[in-house]
Amino acid sequence: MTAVKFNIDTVDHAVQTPDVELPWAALGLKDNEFQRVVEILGRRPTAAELAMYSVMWSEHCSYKSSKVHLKQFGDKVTEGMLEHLLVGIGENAGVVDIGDGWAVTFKVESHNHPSFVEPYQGAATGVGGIVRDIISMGARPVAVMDPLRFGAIDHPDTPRLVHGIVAGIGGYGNSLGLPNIGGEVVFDSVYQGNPLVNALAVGVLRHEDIRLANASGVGNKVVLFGARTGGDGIGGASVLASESFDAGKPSKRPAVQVGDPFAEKVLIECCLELFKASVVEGIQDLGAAGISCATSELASNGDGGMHVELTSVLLRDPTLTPGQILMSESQERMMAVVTPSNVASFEAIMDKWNVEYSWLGEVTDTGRLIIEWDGEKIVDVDPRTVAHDGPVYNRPFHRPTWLDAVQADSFSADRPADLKAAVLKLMASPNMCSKDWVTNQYDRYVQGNTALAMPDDAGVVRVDEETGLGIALSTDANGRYSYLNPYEGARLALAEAYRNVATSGAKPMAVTDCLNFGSPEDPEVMWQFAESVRGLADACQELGVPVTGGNVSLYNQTGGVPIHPTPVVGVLGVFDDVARRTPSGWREDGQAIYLLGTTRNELDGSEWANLHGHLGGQPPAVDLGAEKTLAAILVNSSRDGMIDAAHDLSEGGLAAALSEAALRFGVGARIALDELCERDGVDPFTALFSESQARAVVAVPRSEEVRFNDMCTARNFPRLRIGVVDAENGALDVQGHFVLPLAELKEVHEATLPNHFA
Amino acid sequence: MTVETPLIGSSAAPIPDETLTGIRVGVISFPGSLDDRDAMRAVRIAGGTAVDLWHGDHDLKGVDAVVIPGGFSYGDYLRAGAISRFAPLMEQISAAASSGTLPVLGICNGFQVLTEAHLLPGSMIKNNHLHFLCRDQRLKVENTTTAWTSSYNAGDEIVVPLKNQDGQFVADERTLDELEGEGRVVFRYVGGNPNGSRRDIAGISNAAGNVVGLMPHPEHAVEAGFGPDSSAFGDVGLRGGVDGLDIFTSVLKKLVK
Amino acid sequence: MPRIVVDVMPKPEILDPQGKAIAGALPRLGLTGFAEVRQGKRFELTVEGEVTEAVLEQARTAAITLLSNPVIEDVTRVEVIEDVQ
Amino acid sequence: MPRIVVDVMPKPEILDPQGKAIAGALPRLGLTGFAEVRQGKRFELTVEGEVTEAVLEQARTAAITLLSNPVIEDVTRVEVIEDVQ
Ligand SMILES: Nc1ncnc2c1ncn2[C@@H]1O[C@H](COP(=O)(O)OP(=O)(O)O)[C@@H](O)[C@H]1O
Ligand SMILES: [Mg+2]
Repeated sequence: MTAVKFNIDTVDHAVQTPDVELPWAALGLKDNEFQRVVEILGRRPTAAELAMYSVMWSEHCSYKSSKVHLKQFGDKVTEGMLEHLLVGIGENAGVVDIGDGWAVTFKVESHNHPSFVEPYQGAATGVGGIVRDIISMGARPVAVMDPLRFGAIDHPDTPRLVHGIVAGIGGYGNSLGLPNIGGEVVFDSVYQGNPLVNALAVGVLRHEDIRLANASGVGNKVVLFGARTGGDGIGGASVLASESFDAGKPSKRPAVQVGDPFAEKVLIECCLELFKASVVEGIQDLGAAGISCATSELASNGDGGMHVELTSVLLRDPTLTPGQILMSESQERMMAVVTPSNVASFEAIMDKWNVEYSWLGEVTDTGRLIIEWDGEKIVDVDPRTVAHDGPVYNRPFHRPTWLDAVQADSFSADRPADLKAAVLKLMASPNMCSKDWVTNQYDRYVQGNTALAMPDDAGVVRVDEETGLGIALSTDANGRYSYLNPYEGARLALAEAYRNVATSGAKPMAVTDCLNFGSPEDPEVMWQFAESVRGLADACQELGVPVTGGNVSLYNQTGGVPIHPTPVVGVLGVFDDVARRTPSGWREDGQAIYLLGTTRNELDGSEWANLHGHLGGQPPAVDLGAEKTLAAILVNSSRDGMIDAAHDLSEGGLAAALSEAALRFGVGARIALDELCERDGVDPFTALFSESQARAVVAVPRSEEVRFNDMCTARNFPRLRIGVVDAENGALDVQGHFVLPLAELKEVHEATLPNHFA
Repeated sequence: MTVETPLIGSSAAPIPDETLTGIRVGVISFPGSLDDRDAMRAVRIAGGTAVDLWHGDHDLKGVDAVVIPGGFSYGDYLRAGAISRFAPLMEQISAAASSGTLPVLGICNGFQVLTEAHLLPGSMIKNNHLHFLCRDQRLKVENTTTAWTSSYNAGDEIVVPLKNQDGQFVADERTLDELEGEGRVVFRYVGGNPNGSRRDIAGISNAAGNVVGLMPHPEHAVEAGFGPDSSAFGDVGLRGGVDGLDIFTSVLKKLVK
Repeated sequence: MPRIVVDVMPKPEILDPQGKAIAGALPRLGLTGFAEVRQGKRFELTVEGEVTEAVLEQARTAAITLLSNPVIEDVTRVEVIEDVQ
Repeated sequence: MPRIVVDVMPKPEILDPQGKAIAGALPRLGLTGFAEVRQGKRFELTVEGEVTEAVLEQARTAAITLLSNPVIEDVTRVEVIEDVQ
């Protein structure tokens, strides 16, 4: 193919024309940042170089505001935490050793803004992007999760977002054959103009299959494969329509990317075949910043140099300029490094899967990333300066002035007399209602390894069919807790995800996080961010679970009002045998129901307070020591067959936990609160609605009660027999207070989402 | 009644049967097939030998039966199954299937491929509620003379997962009457029609009974611990439903004879 | 480059769930002038070079073999269109 | 009854996975005359009574608000068609 002839801004041309006005500001670079580029290069950048630096030095790609804080995830790890870590932060996704030669890679990422603009495609391509991260580690993706946040349920714009985003997550994930095993759906008006669409993917691989994003081996070939490159995702960069900056003709570039899940499914299978045949040395997915990112990262992580002919890129739109090709975020593309001797095998696999590819160039040891356009040099940079030496900001931050007043405003509304009505109201509320309307649009069966999924506490997937070795995953965040106290809020998010995983019976092992915040240029938001990272890093250290990777999403605000700080935390746990996983509902008549943990008067930030429009005070106290013991009890009793059901207490407290455990299999229970109220010094309402942490309810077979009690005693952990499973009465009978027929509870619980969206 | 903590795989552990192992069931993969490995697992759990077939090949590898699995072949972009129908291997399958000799089961997308290939009448359109729907679905087995249902008793009900977006079975009234009259409605939805399918039809067969298409997924109800939470044959453990397994044992047993 | 357009509509006797959903939504937007809505597909096939009778014939074949399913759909048009929008 | 037809096509610069899949399948059927395929939608709105300018205006409104997604699609036609097939 002959290249379209542009008035190309070559390196030579840049040297000769130092004074050309460059649109760096329109591309998002700050004055000082542009000056640095000039300093690094010793001349003005070419148009193509400017394109690369501007996208790679953006907040999204360079983490320039968050880097100084994120360092803590590395600084605060102990030897012990690294024990199972095969690949840590910095690669496309972290890799965790789960034993028997198996490893797991997982990561959560945001696609918030695109999903507001075009909900279906935004959410769909969010799934697509995170799945490619997982493939590029050498893994087969095995499941996805989708923590979501929307504005108020009754806002006129909410149905557009809910319908589009849920259909987009499902449309892409279902088409890839990835079971969706969990997530979150939260409604809060702070997310009105900024819905949060976070997507998590997890993959499985053998230790020897780990692939890294580096270009090593001088003379090895660089290949781009998958979808063709179009003008996707470079709408903001239309100033690059003319590479010589003299013609101001408007360019029509799509602001949104359209996903092609079929192409990605084929890409998955084709990559797995490449890995199996050992024909790729290094591999990188193309996400944000497209070829700019892939070439500069591959080169700087490897032998340091790369030589690329850009006209070799297969295009969907032949009018794209070199800068646009470098910036394009077209989906479903991958870049790989292949030794010359493997070229033929590589091509055979591409042909089998009918995947297009083009050889772009080769690895060098010059320390330079050279990109040519039809033989003319348009980029000549040290790839490190593009990929790793971006600006780093120590942005000013300070504690919000309003926080004292908010924290002083504790929830004090009257305790309702009618507890039955209160439970019904809670369980019908937008955040506590059944999420079936959403999750029934997701395939949870495909691949045949799902051992637990919605609505249980964690998603559980078998990894090894022979041994039953498997993993559990949960994602959590509570924006209200984080608003009240970002340090504790982040710790609470980790505590809940950790607890959910342990409740399912898995041993928590590692963490991924997606930090969703407002503008870092607002010192109060920056403080929330700094506190959250500090809290999460501290809590990870205390619980002994390392952060293996994640994502930062800033500027989530509309009209100067930021979202609640929302650090979404995903925890990965491991099972020796998923046969031992614990469901969240009870089924066997006569089994004893125990409450583990202590209940305090902690209603600030709770769902109950939220239902009354109140947000003030301090979130529930965090006791990570207690969380650790609770987790150990849950994991051991699952392994030793001491419990048949377990459900953690989180939003909505005991009332929600009992309701959900009963609704899970439609089996009721008789519950007595007296002893609990007496022991913990709380009234029945508080017993039911407080959101004290480190608690769970479990169902213990009669034959196991002694053993179970002994174990709790040995660990000195508070537990109380609060009731018994009653398979006959079809009700949640809280003795002395109310009898709530499950049919009635189920009806209101399940009606909320269909009423708004069906 | 006391039930132990359910152990995955306990009730589905195949009893090795040498005669069944000799039966080779091919599972065809198209680009975009998703439940192909699951269908192969189901064949193995039922005791047979699963053989993977590639859509682009021209060789049926001497298989005794074929499963066309679920998924979104070619993205289902044009119409579900429309492009796959023209795959090279489909020619062999069509020929053998229409001669009445080769047992062929199309599950979900596979069913759609069979209708597009005119091996089965009718077609599938978008669900009446327009959403993808994943749920555990109760079905009635109405014809137990087909190659794929002989291990059931007429009138048996089963619970298997359903998951699709274009699952609404449609055909003109004459065709529907014909299907009913000839007993070719093999599976019918009970306990609620999930997608608007005419006459609650979930699965049908050709006149010879060797070709069966079914929208829900029996291959996801074959292994205790990974199936639906319920069964029509009584209480089961957590995700213990294996009601779909007999679809696969039916064909193996039939072929042994 | 010249294009051939192929229109495919659901057969009148086949229920069209998408058309029905649209018909239900229109009045909620205050658009009450319509009795029924049907949603079909429109394909544009770009022809490399001239549109000969042979190419048109190919388009007709594509229309009835691949682009439509005769059980549920009718091909309502196969036609060359001008290259203007 | 008279009908108004609304054609909606994916914007030219937007990826059309459906068209791409069809374009890939045509040559396998021996139909090699086409360089590109785009798949769009065709809506037929049946009008109760006469097609007045007001009704046409309603159709235009429907086309840009409900029937198309302006971020990724263009309305390429809103027109009355004869009631013949
Ligand atoms: N968007 C979603 N996608 C998938 N699963 C979801 C989604 N939202 C909620 N769920 C699932 O519904 C169940 C209940 O959610 P939630 O009450 O938030 O769980 P928990 O409080 O245990 O974290 C969980 O199994 C959760 O994974
Ligand atoms: Mg939970």
